[in-house]
Amino acid sequence: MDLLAYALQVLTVIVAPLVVGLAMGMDRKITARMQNRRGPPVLQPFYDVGKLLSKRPMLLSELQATFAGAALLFHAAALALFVSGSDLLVTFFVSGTGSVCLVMGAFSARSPYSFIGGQRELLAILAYEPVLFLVVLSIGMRSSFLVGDIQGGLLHDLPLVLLALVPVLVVLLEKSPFDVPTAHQEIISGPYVEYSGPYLAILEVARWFQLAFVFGMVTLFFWSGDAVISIAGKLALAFAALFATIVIDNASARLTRENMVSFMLIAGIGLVAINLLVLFILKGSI
Amino acid sequence: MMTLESKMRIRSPWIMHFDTGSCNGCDMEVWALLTPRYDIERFGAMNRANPKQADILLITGPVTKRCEDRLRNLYEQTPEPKLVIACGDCASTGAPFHNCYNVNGGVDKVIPVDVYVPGCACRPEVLIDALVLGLSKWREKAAGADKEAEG
Amino acid sequence: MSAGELLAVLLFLVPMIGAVVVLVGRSVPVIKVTVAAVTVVLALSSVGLLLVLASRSFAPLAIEAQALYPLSPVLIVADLALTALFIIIGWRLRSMIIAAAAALNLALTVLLGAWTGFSESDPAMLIDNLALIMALITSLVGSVIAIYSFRYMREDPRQPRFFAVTLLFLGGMNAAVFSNDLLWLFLFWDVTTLCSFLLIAHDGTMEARDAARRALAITLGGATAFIIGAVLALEQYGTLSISDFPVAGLGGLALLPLSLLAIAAFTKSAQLPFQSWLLRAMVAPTPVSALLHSATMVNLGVYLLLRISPSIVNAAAINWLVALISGATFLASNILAMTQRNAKRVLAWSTIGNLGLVAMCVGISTSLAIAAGVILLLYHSISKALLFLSVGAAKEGLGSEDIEAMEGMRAKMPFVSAALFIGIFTIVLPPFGMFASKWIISSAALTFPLLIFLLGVGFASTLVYYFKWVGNILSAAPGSRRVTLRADPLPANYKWTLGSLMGGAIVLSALIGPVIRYLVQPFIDRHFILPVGTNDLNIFTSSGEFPVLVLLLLVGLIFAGLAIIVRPGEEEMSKPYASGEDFDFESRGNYFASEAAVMQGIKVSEGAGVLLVVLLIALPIALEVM
Amino acid sequence: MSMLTSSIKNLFSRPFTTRYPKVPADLPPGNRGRVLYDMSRCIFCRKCERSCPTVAIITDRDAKTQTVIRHRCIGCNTCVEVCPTETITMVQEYSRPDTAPTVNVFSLDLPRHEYRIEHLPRHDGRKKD
Amino acid sequence: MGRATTIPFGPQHAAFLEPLNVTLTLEEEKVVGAVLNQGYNHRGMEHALSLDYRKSQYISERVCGICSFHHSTAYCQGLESIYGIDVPERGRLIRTIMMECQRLTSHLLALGHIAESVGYENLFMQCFRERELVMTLVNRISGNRVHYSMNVAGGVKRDISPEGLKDIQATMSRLRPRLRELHRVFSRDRTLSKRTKGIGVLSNQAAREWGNVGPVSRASGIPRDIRQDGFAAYSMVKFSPIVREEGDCYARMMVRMDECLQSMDIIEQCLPLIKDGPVAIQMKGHPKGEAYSRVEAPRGELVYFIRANGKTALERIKLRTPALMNVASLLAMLPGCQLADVPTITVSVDPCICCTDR
Ligand code: SF4
Ligand code: SF4
Ligand code: SF4
Ligand code: SF4
Ligand code: SF4
Ligand code: SF4
Ligand code: SF4
Repeated sequence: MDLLAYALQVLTVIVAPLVVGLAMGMDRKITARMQNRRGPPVLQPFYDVGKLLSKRPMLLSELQATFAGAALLFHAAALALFVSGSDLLVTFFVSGTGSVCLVMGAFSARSPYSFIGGQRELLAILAYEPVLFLVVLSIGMRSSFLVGDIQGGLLHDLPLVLLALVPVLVVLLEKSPFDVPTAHQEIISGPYVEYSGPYLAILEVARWFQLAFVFGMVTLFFWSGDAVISIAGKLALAFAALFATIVIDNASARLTRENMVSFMLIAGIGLVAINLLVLFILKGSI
Repeated sequence: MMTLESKMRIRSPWIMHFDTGSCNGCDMEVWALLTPRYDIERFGAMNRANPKQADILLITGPVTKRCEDRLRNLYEQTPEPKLVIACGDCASTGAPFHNCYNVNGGVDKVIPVDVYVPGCACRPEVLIDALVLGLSKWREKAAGADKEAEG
Repeated sequence: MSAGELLAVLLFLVPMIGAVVVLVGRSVPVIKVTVAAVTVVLALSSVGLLLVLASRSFAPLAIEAQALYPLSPVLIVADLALTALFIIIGWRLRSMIIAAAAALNLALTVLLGAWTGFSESDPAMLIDNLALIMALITSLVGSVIAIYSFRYMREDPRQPRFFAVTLLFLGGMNAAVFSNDLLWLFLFWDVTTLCSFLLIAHDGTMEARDAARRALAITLGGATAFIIGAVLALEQYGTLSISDFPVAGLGGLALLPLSLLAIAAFTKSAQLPFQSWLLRAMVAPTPVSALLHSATMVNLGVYLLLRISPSIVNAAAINWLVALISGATFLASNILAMTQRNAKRVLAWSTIGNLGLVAMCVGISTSLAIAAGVILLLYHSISKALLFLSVGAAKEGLGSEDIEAMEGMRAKMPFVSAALFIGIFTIVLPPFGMFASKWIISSAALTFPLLIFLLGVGFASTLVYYFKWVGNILSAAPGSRRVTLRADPLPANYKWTLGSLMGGAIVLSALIGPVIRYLVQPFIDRHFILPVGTNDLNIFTSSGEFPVLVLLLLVGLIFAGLAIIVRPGEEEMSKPYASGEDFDFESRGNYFASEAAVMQGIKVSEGAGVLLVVLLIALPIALEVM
Repeated sequence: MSMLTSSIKNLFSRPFTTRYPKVPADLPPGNRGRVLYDMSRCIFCRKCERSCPTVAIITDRDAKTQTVIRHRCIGCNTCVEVCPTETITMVQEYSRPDTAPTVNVFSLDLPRHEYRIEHLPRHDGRKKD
Repeated sequence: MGRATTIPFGPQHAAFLEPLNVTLTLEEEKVVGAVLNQGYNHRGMEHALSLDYRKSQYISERVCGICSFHHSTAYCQGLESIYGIDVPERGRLIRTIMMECQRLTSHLLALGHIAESVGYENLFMQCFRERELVMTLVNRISGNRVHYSMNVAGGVKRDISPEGLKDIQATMSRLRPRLRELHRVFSRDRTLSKRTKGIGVLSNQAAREWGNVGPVSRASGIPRDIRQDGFAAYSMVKFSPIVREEGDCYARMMVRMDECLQSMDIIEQCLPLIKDGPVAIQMKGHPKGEAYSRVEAPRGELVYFIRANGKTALERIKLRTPALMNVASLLAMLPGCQLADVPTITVSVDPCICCTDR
């Protein structure tokens, strides 16, 4: 492989989660401003992670730590696969494995809120994985599963599919109305309850990797021959998606787990189905 | 020169609030801290409501006999390094409830306290002062540790 | 007789002979020796067969009826005798349906015999790669289950009966997959039906007998569809030899034999609306469940579908119905599996779902899909056997098969827990074999967009029901440290059987490249062009690529590495957070639906199944009429 | 939906948040912050000590000091009201947090309105009168 | 092996401001049983209150910081009726204004808390932003944000200056459009309605049986508001109790929201009525006799019973606080709901543990 391209890929895998961390900081800042407060510095997520890393570890069970690490590594592997242009479907499944590791970590600590959080996280997976799966398959259908081969036309052909990603992002970003698994006022922070210090930091970074992958999927929808336009467009698209979730977060209460699953499945599947149907009618083939 | 670690720590104090039998006055002021007017998220603070993820315990109330064990539990579940801030007169000395038979009279009767906040109720501004004081205590500690490490 | 032919005959004859020996010998040592000997023969012969086929670069091995001379005259007699036996059983069970179906079968068999002049079509047996894969599954997985049963059934007073039937089952299964002639196939099809009936009824309780009766009624009904299909096939295609079925230009009534054979397959594989027997069969001892779900019985149904897939694939009028029935089965069973609290029932629904996936592959009708189906079938058998046997071992330790009873099992029975983990991991998570086939199916389903919606929800539900189970196992008391596998007081028998299946599942996953290239590809290539490529490291399709080994290494490294690195000190352990209280929490599963809602769900999906099955029969007739 | 518009409106308007501690707290006149003694006026009649509902005042006639335990004073203003010589005033500025409970010791030796801050022994024994 | 599992909810919990423990028995996430554990906040206030009647108005405020003024009013009214005197009109009007201000802060807190309990962070923030306006107002008037220390037996000890009255008027005018906006959100927001409508229904019958008081009872269709009895200056203003029939969380929320607007009305009615004059009269001698005093605190009827025997120490003082009545009725509302609704339902009765446990 071209050494430069390789180096670039490695760099992307390292930088992408950092960008997501920054986006999380912006998210908190924008959220605060929408609530008419000042909000934290934009670099806050990094301070948080740094702080957590410096705390004394505390655990209920060894497996918690193992699964936290596994979640991080799987999400990182997913991102690496994504960046290296390999199969999107495989990437998606690897990333899903990372999510499952979080669930197992939550279960391996026998503690009431952690356990309920694990159950709810599973339901969240039930809610968003099918939608993500459909998005991936739609992309594969229109273009290719190989990330490296995906080119333009997606935004034009699959606008509703892109829209279906927004509720998925709402779940992944733990925002209302679908922050059911981590519901602060109900189960404190769900699967994360028993995580503290460095292990929580690991999970947080894992989440950045996961989000980097999902936002990466959002960016796939924009493509242009010109590298500069392409990158600018991709970033704009990702930011637009983030902004949409923030607005939704600030204008809604948390719904229940039943609401979450049914809404996600009906809306997500519906959007993808309508999109494919229209495409089929317009183009005669999918 | 402070280590990066302690810098981060000062910028990200996550709090947990526990009411050990207060009159609610100070609790409301703790909540006021989180809301637009005082917004301690400015300082990177976040209400985690979970001892395992907290750095700073904001304790209100004179610690009733029944809350004693719970307070101790929560304290033990908070990983080091941690700060305990006794919010309000009753958490500091139990004063308003000094005639009550069922109180311990202050958080420091049960767990070590780092910062005592006067006031009944303690105004949000005072709580912010307390936070700053607590963090500077951390900073000093960190600086001391650095010096030791150098020396 | 060539070596290949000999091995093939050994594969089905030796178990049958073993069965007789067991019945005659009756004492436990005799049983053990016999069964052990048979399993050794099975294992050696199946591997031998693999080598023989490999040496002829996987050209199918045809066995003429002549070569089976002493056997073939017995064929019709045995066929008739067996159906007659079913009539008697039906009579004694006071089940008119069974008796009537058996009687119909008898009549039709006689008719068929008369029609062909009691002579078989050639080749009577055809051993291609599909049959080879099935024989490998039956012989190897079946052997492990039989050995496992030594211990599991040790206190059972009816061991001779159990082991005899088990051996007969294995033999019948092997013979069935080798059969090319529909009459041969019908005989062994009925043998498996009989064996499953006997095994399900093994405990002799009312419940067991009810379940056995239900199983018999449904599978015999399926056999009726089978034999009618055979009659029609002879009428339409002029042959009873599956390998001679036309693969193109089918339409109208010519589709009916395929429809009927597909329905027969659905009954065997417990697809909607015929799934009820398999769930009730859970009353049987665990090895029986394992046998039914992984090594024998249900595999036979989808095997038949795969076998006739070259014809179905080109029968555009019905293949989408097959896809829909099995797709609906896949979705419904995975959703229903989420509502189950009994581990075996969860596994049963999961089996139904996975077989649905295999059948769906036939329905999707691309070579890619069919390849995926074969791979799925192979890997599913191993993982499912592992899971069932683990549940059995867990039951011995815990006294219950409920998921809830397994709370915190990782601290009490680490070995079994590990076996369950690996079983579940290999079923749902990348990069194990089942997963690889799911990956191929996802790509394949692109040609049938309706299915991707079913797949998406189905896959996610799979995660939910398996991992909430895993969750219960993991939820061990706070502060519990990692326990070594050796600490498990599990009997050696279980350790070995479970261990070999675990090893098999992982090693075969790593070898998926060669498995596809040498085992699956030759079968597909005979009928289709396979667009799956492998280069040992990766498998790839026209639109994607799956780096198997890289991922496998990754997963291995992640878990092994973390297991070694993560060694938190004693001082890091703390109490669980319970709002400040000291609280002893017991975890309970989530089942999302009340019993009534589950019943409702089953009814609805069965209704849909009936509708689709009726359509499957009606469509060819309608096409003919129009 | 109105939350949506108000969110967007808030996003582009000035935050409501104070700048405290960068800018001083906005304390209204008449805020009951803490008590201050003008010891030149005190006649040590001990009315203040007796009327304090939380026993925050210790009057020492011999040493001619008034000690106010800051972390006990609830700012009820009673002492101000009962003092016959207007020795005590309530100031706007509140007392600050400290790392230990502290007392303000007012004494005749100190200039007007000045006080010493001393640490209260931990676990101050004054639980019941 | 049963299907149900038990989890603790509180005493330290994100949804609760105060230590309350509800031990929930869950079937999956459905609550099938709830046990209330109280007493975390029991300090022994009734004992403390009875030690010196002259100091007790300050202690009574500390029974609770949210409706501190109502507590001291109830206490002072009790003493006043033992002495048999009438508070001057200006004093009564000031008490009324302060009580209504406190009702505003309390209800805005409760509303924000409900919003928070359903994870509607932004709405929570907005409630507290508007609440800060009232908090700073009462700080300007009384000198403290929480404990006003204005009440004494016989009236109030701190007068409101003419500028103060203008300040109140100005704040009310500023607050009114904002609260109308909040009212719109609370009544119309779809996700919020989804989480509150039909949740935690307390029928009229049940509300009577459990003896609910205040907004909780009014949300279940019981038109009872102690303010109509006309203590303080309530006989001088016009208002009628706000009653809803649904009895669910939504109704309880909306009753509070409407009462916020009503409180502003009452305050604005009071302002022009204030005439120059004394704000208190002096009491002579130690109290002797017994009295029963009621006020309508933000959470409902608050009752003080005082028996004095002519000494500094009261013979007996007994509180019957509103939250005590309302918290108990949780036992009627929680079983059958979802775990997700537990915080909402609990918060919707506005549990105040400090006075429940005293
Ligand atoms: S210090 Fe005062 S306001 Fe604060 S909780 Fe104690 S009594 Fe209430
Ligand atoms: S009441 Fe006034 S004069 Fe008397 S002791 Fe106190 S400060 Fe001095
Ligand atoms: S203001 Fe009240 S509490 Fe403070 S010292 Fe004076 S009397 Fe005591
Ligand atoms: S009635 Fe309540 S507050 Fe009074 S003494 Fe008894 S327990 Fe304490
Ligand atoms: S109900 Fe009780 S605790 Fe609640 S605000 Fe009123 S007095 Fe305070
Ligand atoms: S007299 Fe009343 S307050 Fe005292 S102990 Fe008995 S019940 Fe409790
Ligand atoms: S607790 Fe109070 S309100 Fe309830 S019955 Fe007893 S006296 Fe009556």
